[in-house]
Amino acid sequence: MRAPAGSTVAAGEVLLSVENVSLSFGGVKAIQDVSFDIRKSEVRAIIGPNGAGKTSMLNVVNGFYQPQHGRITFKGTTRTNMRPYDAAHGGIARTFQNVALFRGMSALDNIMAGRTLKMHRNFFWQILRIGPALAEEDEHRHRVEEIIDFLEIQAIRKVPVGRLPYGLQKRVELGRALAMEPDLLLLDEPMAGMNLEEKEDMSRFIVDVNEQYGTTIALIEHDMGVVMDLSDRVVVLDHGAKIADATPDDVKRDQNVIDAYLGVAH
Amino acid sequence: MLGPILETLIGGLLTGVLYALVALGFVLIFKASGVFNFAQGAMVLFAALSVARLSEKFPLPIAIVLAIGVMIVLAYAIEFLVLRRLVNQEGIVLFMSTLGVAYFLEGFGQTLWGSDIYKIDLGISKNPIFLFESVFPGGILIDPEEVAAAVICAILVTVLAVFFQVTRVGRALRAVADDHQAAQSVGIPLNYIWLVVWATSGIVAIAAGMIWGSKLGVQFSISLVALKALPVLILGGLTSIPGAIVGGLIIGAGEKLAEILLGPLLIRWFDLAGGGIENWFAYVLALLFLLVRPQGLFGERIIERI
Amino acid sequence: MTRTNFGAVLVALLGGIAFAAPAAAQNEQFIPHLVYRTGAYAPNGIPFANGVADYYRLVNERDGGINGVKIVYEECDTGYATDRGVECYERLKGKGPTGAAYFIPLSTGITFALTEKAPVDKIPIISMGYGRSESRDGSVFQWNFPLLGTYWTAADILIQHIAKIEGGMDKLKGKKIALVYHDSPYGKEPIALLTKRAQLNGFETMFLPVTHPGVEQKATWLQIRQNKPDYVLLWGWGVMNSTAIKEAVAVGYPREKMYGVWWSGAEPDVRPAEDGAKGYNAVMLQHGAGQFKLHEDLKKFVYDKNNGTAKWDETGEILYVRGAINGMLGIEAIRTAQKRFGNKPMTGEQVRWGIENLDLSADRLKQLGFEGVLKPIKVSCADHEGARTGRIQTWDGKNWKVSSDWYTADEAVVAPMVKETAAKYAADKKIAPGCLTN
Amino acid sequence: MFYREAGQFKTTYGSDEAIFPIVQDRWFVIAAIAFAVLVVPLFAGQYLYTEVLIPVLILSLAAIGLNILTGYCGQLSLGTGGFMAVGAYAAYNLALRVPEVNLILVFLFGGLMSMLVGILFGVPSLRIKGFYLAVATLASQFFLEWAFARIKWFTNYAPSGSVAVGPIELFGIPINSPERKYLFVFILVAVLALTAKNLVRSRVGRMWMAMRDMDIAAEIIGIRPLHAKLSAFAVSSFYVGVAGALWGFFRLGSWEPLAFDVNRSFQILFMVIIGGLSSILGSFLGAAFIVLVPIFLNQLPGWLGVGLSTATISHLEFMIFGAMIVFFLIVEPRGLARLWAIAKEKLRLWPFPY
Amino acid sequence: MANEVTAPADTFPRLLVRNARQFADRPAIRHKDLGIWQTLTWAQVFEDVRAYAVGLNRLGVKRGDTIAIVGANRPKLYMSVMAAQVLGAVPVPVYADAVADELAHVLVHAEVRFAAVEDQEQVDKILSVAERLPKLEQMFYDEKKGLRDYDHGKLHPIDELIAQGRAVLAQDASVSKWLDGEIAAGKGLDTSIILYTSGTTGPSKGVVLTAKGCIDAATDTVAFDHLDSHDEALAYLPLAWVGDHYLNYAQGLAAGFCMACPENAETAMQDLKEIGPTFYFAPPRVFEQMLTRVMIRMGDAGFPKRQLFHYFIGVARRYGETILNHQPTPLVGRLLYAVGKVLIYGPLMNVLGLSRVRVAYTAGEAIGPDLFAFYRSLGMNLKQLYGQTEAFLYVTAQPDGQIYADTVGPAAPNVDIRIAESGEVQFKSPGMFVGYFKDEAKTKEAMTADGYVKTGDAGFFDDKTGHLKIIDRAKDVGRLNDGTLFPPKYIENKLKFYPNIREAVAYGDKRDFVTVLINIDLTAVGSWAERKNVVYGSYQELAGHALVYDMIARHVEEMNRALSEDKVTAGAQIKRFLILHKELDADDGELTRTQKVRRGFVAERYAPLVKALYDGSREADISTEVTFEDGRKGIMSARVEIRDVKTVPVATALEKVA
Repeated sequence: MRAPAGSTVAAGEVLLSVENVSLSFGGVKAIQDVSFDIRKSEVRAIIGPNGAGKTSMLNVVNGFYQPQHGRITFKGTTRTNMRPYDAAHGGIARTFQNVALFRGMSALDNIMAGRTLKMHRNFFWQILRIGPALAEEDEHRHRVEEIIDFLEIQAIRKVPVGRLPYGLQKRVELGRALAMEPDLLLLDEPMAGMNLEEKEDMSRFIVDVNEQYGTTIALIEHDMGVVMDLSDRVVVLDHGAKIADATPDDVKRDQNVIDAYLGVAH
Repeated sequence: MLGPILETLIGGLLTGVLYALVALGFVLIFKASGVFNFAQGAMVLFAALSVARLSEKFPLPIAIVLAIGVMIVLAYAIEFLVLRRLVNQEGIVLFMSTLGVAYFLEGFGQTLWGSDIYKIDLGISKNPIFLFESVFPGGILIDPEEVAAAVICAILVTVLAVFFQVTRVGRALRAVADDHQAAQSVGIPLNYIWLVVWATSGIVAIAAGMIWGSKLGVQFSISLVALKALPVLILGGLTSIPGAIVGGLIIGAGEKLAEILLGPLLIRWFDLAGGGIENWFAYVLALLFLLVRPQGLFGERIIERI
Repeated sequence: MTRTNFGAVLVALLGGIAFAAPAAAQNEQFIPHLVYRTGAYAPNGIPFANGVADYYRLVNERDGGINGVKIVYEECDTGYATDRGVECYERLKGKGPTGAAYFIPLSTGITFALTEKAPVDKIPIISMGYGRSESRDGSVFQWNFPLLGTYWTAADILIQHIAKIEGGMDKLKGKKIALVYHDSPYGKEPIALLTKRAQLNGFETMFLPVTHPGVEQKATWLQIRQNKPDYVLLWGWGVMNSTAIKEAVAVGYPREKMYGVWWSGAEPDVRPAEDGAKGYNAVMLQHGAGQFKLHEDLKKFVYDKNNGTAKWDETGEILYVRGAINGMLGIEAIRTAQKRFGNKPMTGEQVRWGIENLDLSADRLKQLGFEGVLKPIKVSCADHEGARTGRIQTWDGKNWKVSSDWYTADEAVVAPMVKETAAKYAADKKIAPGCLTN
Repeated sequence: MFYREAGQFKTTYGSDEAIFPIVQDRWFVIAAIAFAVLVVPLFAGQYLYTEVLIPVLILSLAAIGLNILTGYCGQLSLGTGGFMAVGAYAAYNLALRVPEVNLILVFLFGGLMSMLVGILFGVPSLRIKGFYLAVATLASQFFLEWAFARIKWFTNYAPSGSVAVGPIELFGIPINSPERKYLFVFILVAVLALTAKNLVRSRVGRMWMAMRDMDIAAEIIGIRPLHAKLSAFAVSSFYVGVAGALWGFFRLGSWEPLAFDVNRSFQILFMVIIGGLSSILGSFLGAAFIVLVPIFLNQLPGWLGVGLSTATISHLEFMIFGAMIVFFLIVEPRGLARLWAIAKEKLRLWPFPY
Repeated sequence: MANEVTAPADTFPRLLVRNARQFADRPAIRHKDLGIWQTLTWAQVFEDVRAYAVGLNRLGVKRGDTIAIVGANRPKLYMSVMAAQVLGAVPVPVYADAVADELAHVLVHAEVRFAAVEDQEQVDKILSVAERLPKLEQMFYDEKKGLRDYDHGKLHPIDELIAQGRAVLAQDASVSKWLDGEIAAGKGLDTSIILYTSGTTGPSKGVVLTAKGCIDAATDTVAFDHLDSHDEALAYLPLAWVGDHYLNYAQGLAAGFCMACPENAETAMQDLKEIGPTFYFAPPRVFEQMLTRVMIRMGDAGFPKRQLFHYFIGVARRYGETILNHQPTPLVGRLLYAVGKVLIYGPLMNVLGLSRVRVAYTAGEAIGPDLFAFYRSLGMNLKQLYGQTEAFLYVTAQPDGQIYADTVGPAAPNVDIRIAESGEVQFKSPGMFVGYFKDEAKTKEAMTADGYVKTGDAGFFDDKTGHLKIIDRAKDVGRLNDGTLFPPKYIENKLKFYPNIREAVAYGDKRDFVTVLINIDLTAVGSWAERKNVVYGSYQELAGHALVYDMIARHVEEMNRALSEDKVTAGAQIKRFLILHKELDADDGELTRTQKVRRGFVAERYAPLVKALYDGSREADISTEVTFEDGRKGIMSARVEIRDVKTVPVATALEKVA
């Protein structure tokens, strides 16, 4: 696995900026006028009580939802109407709150699928499966094996993911996202439903990804301990609106945040 | 030209009611058990054969009652032998199993009841009625048989609607349709509900079978009318009873009008060997419609969540 | 990727079993019997199949076979589907000591398919009253025998009859004749002749296909109602026929103006429509309905011994009789062949010679019990049809009644068409036309 | 039981991802091919060729085609018969109008035409899903059936609407005997099956399966639904088209649109499901099953010496066939290929049960 | 094995030189990595080792330095050993699962200046005791993950060292020459390696071995078992154990065969199946677990298959060994055996990954005769050896054709054995150690004046076969108060032959009668419980279950009958036993790292229980401190039942025998 190439943004500069984004479904306002940015190589957490619009925010960032208002600029390009695969092409990968793996495929194939965008041999080479197509397949298998090694899932590489326990499924999903060599990795509650040990493992992987490959990470997580440990900066959403944006320590002391978590009426 | 068009429209709408009747059986089962029941056509054949052969021995009303009994036994057999053993399988597997059931029923029905042509006599005049002869030359033709079918269909739909809305079983049924697991967790016996819908759908099949049987004679080809109900289904939405009715009307009218109006044009333009476009036209109509509304006319909106 | 071949191995094993059928006794004539007792066309297929089978049984019971050669027949259900028909053909063609004597497909589709295979396997195809119309040219279609009439013959007779009603061929000018046909090679056969006739006689045609199986004809008949053709010809089969008559009733088209081909003129076609069918006509393949001389023997040797395949009451039905005629023609062909090749089981090739030299005089027909049912037939290489005459019958609500004199197809119209089409076929298939001598 | 896998370790990715990574399997396959090519011709009779082997092989190819679409890409289709018809008529017309074209090109042309039509009819899959799509694909089935019955050019203005192919030859060798037809079909099907296997285990295959398993997640890793679904429709239709052309040329000889009616579509679908979704092997097993069972059932009473009437046999055949389908679905909804895999797994683990 | 003409291959570097030349393209080391078996040939290994040695040298490694090797079986760690030996430095392998404290002890004692370690985990462990290791200068690691942000002043990736070395070698021809000189400079009598014993008694000692000794011993056994460069072994034993160093490393270099390193501990079983080694070593415990699993899995098989299995296992028991030993066998037996081989034995061995095994050894403790016979009867050439770290493993080994379950074979080639007055086995062997590192006193203690090594085991030569029989640790063999001989290990081992019994600790020395603490085998008993519908929530609950007690009691009674049949042991029948509420665990110090019971420690730790065994109580309370997997400690309390068992009166028993 290599550090993502082709990115023109230097570490510490703004990689993605969200400006005045609003999103509503029918009459329900999921996100109201939220702005924040994500800097290159940081771990950015998005937190908030249930229904705060965190997942919607990720969905907007990777093109699953189209915001009614606002601008999103990624790697210096402001995009208008975008589909998830455009986001993927741009270098955004993500994982889901409820594991969204390809259940009919093995862990290995799932992660290989993550490399779809990096593979370029055309149809006919693949039909013949000789020469360049084979070389390409080998090359990417090698990359994928490095990820498997990294995530310590060697023992399950050929197991259909449907049969894996939840914690391992989450790991495979992370592997699939890593296989894309993204500039920005969106993690939607990567530790939901895990036990302590699994959480520790996952935290370690997240830190390692960030440190080893310099991947920028945006993270939604409920476990405050994890958030405070991992993240460089935290955005706090409540009822679709941003109520704080600061370092973990500052956020912890922010009265608005405390109120939101304690459920003080608005 | 208006006269013929109007006449075609009316004829089409009335035929559409018949399609709707078959589609209704599909919808009932799909709604309650998620099974795309391809055996509906075979059930119609089986029902029609039962009524026809029983009516040779008994008066028609008794034959119908007996046939209802037969269909309930059949529903029980299907539920017990097939569906119960395929719980929690994917939709496509259930769909295939109903294809198997269809094969079985076609063979079984003909073994049990014979494979000749049999009659069902509903005592409705077959001679056409001509309306508005003064307005349009030749009048507007109405087939009394089809009118009768429409009436029966209307009654059946009303009864079903009442059944669904008012009775306890109906409510349970709707609950199951909404969410299997939830319904089960509040103690609704799933197997029983399935039995009820399959039996209901069997009774609908009797109605459809009798009307088609009286029109065509009861024989094997009746099972093929199921194919005519498919575009109706997707047009109306797989889960919607009103959808089946409205879809049936649209398809019935649409295909007949297309055959009469578009057919000759196509023949002229492309030098075709005859028209006969109504077979695919219904599907293409449904397809075009789906492109606009992928879940059908009254189908539940598919909301993608992640 | 040929793990696949496990499949092939399995197949081979099963195939091996299939061939392990016990060897037949030597002095038996094997006749395959393609039937359809199931499916959409079963109501029409059953009486025909019964007629053929009963005739074979009769010959075995009454005469002890054909000159001492016992008939062994085996049914194979095609369901009127071409591929299953071909499967039956392949399965049965090699059975018996001399192989299959001939095939009676009772399906134009199957006949088309077998036409390609018969010359290779050297087995004649008897398609009495169906099949390719041009196949009466025995120099090209050496193995096809559309005995007693092709669809062109039928169509020509119908046009002649209509002309007669109208008062002469010249009266056809400006008339509109619609053809409601089964959308298959069968239904399409008469189109060529009608088109030619329309040119010659100046009438208008209207072709209305009905998709298999023909339960959906509402739009077709609404079109007829709106276009008001003077006559409607019906080229249907199975449920399509009765549906057509019912729809005609429903749109109020006069049944008297409807003429069916001989496959649209049997009891199962009109009975479901009940009174509605009254006045409906159909061309006869010579014979009509009702029991006749043959039935005495049938009763004595077959039905009284409880050996009949049908119910006795049904043996007078048109399709049953047609089946019996088919059986008789086949047996007589074998008998003819035996005259030349000796009284033993005949090979397909020998039977072919027998059919091509079949000559049933009025006396012979009387002997066989078919007096008044059939007219004399003489087949030759040039003419595999053997006879092309027919009458019209009309349904009176209870029975079919003959309602016209004999007509004969106009060779001036039909013969050139046969010649041209057969020549084209020969060219396509790279066949050198010519008569076989043995 | 026959496996001795210890020591069969993989030192390259190529060998790790081989179609048959186990030595014993490779030998088995080689033996099977040798048997099919060398031994079968020694004993097979015409019936075995024309009614069993050739149909099974050709329909396997069609089943592979449908399996690519339904099994691998998750798009249920009932239009297979129609696409087969496109292949058959396209091949017929090319052979008719440009007689000098090589036979293989004729079949490829049939496949390509079918592919184009398939892409066209695949477009709705971008909007429509599941059973809605399945029924929508019937539109293509009925439309195509109709088009070939009506548009006279396709049938070369044959008055009967039935077309017949002339003598067939490849590189000057006439393919006239059942044996030659079988070998030709066998080789063509084997090659195409291999390419299909290659496709489904490569990027394209993973793309399809991703789309099948979870389309949202597939999009998020950069797969375009348009690309994935239409390519599946294209490849699938290509295979189906070639199968259709083979069916017309080698099985039927002369045909009418009815040969490719909706029952054909269902038949192929049966093969795919009974054989096993997303399995190339399953396509073969399914085809063999669906072709052989009726033949077997039909002849069974004869072998057993039970005197049943033809009608009863036919009805029983329907009933048993239907019951077998239900039975198989209950026993193993993932098809014969799954049973095969289980059996193989059992053999690999023998004598252990798991 | 022809020696090099120029220089005798009496050091491992020179053996490597020889192999790189002789077996250049044959595989030397495989490693399942990144999904496939990455294979290095002897030439490649040599090339890498040279480069590595140069890299090490640049960091200051020089002749005589000690280098700790910490980690699992990985090619880079084996190469570290080689590279160190090339430079004349002394590798000191340490158990990878040693806790930081144990690790520190060895590193301090061996005065290591360098450490080649596997990964972040080991680095962290060493860093956690860094203040106790002032002499440690540099660490080299194999697995980069997680180490990116560590201070790299004292930390180097092995890959980098190799790359540097390679670059230097490429640039500077003199370095290459110097390196050849270093290899040539090594002497056979130089210290080749220091292996620390696992320390059954007291802290571990460093056993110093010479290159020549190692190689001579290895060469002898390679010839003894006809191993050559086409053989393949799975390197899965702990790197620091003499077994791994001898069987894989020394024999591998001597024979030129290939050793395969598993991907990781989780996949070891799978990797074994894939590689299918031809030479295999496992302690009896592993064979026993394997057999238990076989029986449990077969227990779940369908009835016909189970019958088939048992029938053919019966056939194998009757004829298998005679066929393996090339003894006359009835034709019908041969035929049945051939069928069984196709149906059962072949597939079974295949599934276990053992179908290619030509030679297999077991050692470390006594192996049950049934167990031993089982594998042999299936056609696996399983043999026993008796050895010690001090001997560089082999003291005795069973030659092909002379295999007896209850002996450990005659002296290995060139080994001289004698039985001391006290019954202790003493030997002299080519590979024997030169002494304990920095421990003259202990060395003296271990050797006799005439240069024989004291094994500490009691044994005798069997009259019939002339093979050595080991009874027990010499110091452990005790006497009951009535003077009857009490061999605890013998009793324990016999008990452990029951699949349901995982561990047994016998007491009786200087007591009135024999008692045992028993550990049930969770897998076997758990499976039994499932079949019997015995419900349990934990190991403790299962262990205390009355039905389980009944079952174990039956085993013990049976065992008593067996003991009663032998004059020597008839008096040592078991009177009382209990089932321990927890599994004995190395983390709690109850077992050694090689999974041997530390009987004395157990007696102390469970003193209340032992007391209760002799005071006639029906039950006893116990609470012990336990270490959980994550290293936390806790207290575990339980009330343990004690059972009496029937014994066979000695007189009757002997009558019966007579």
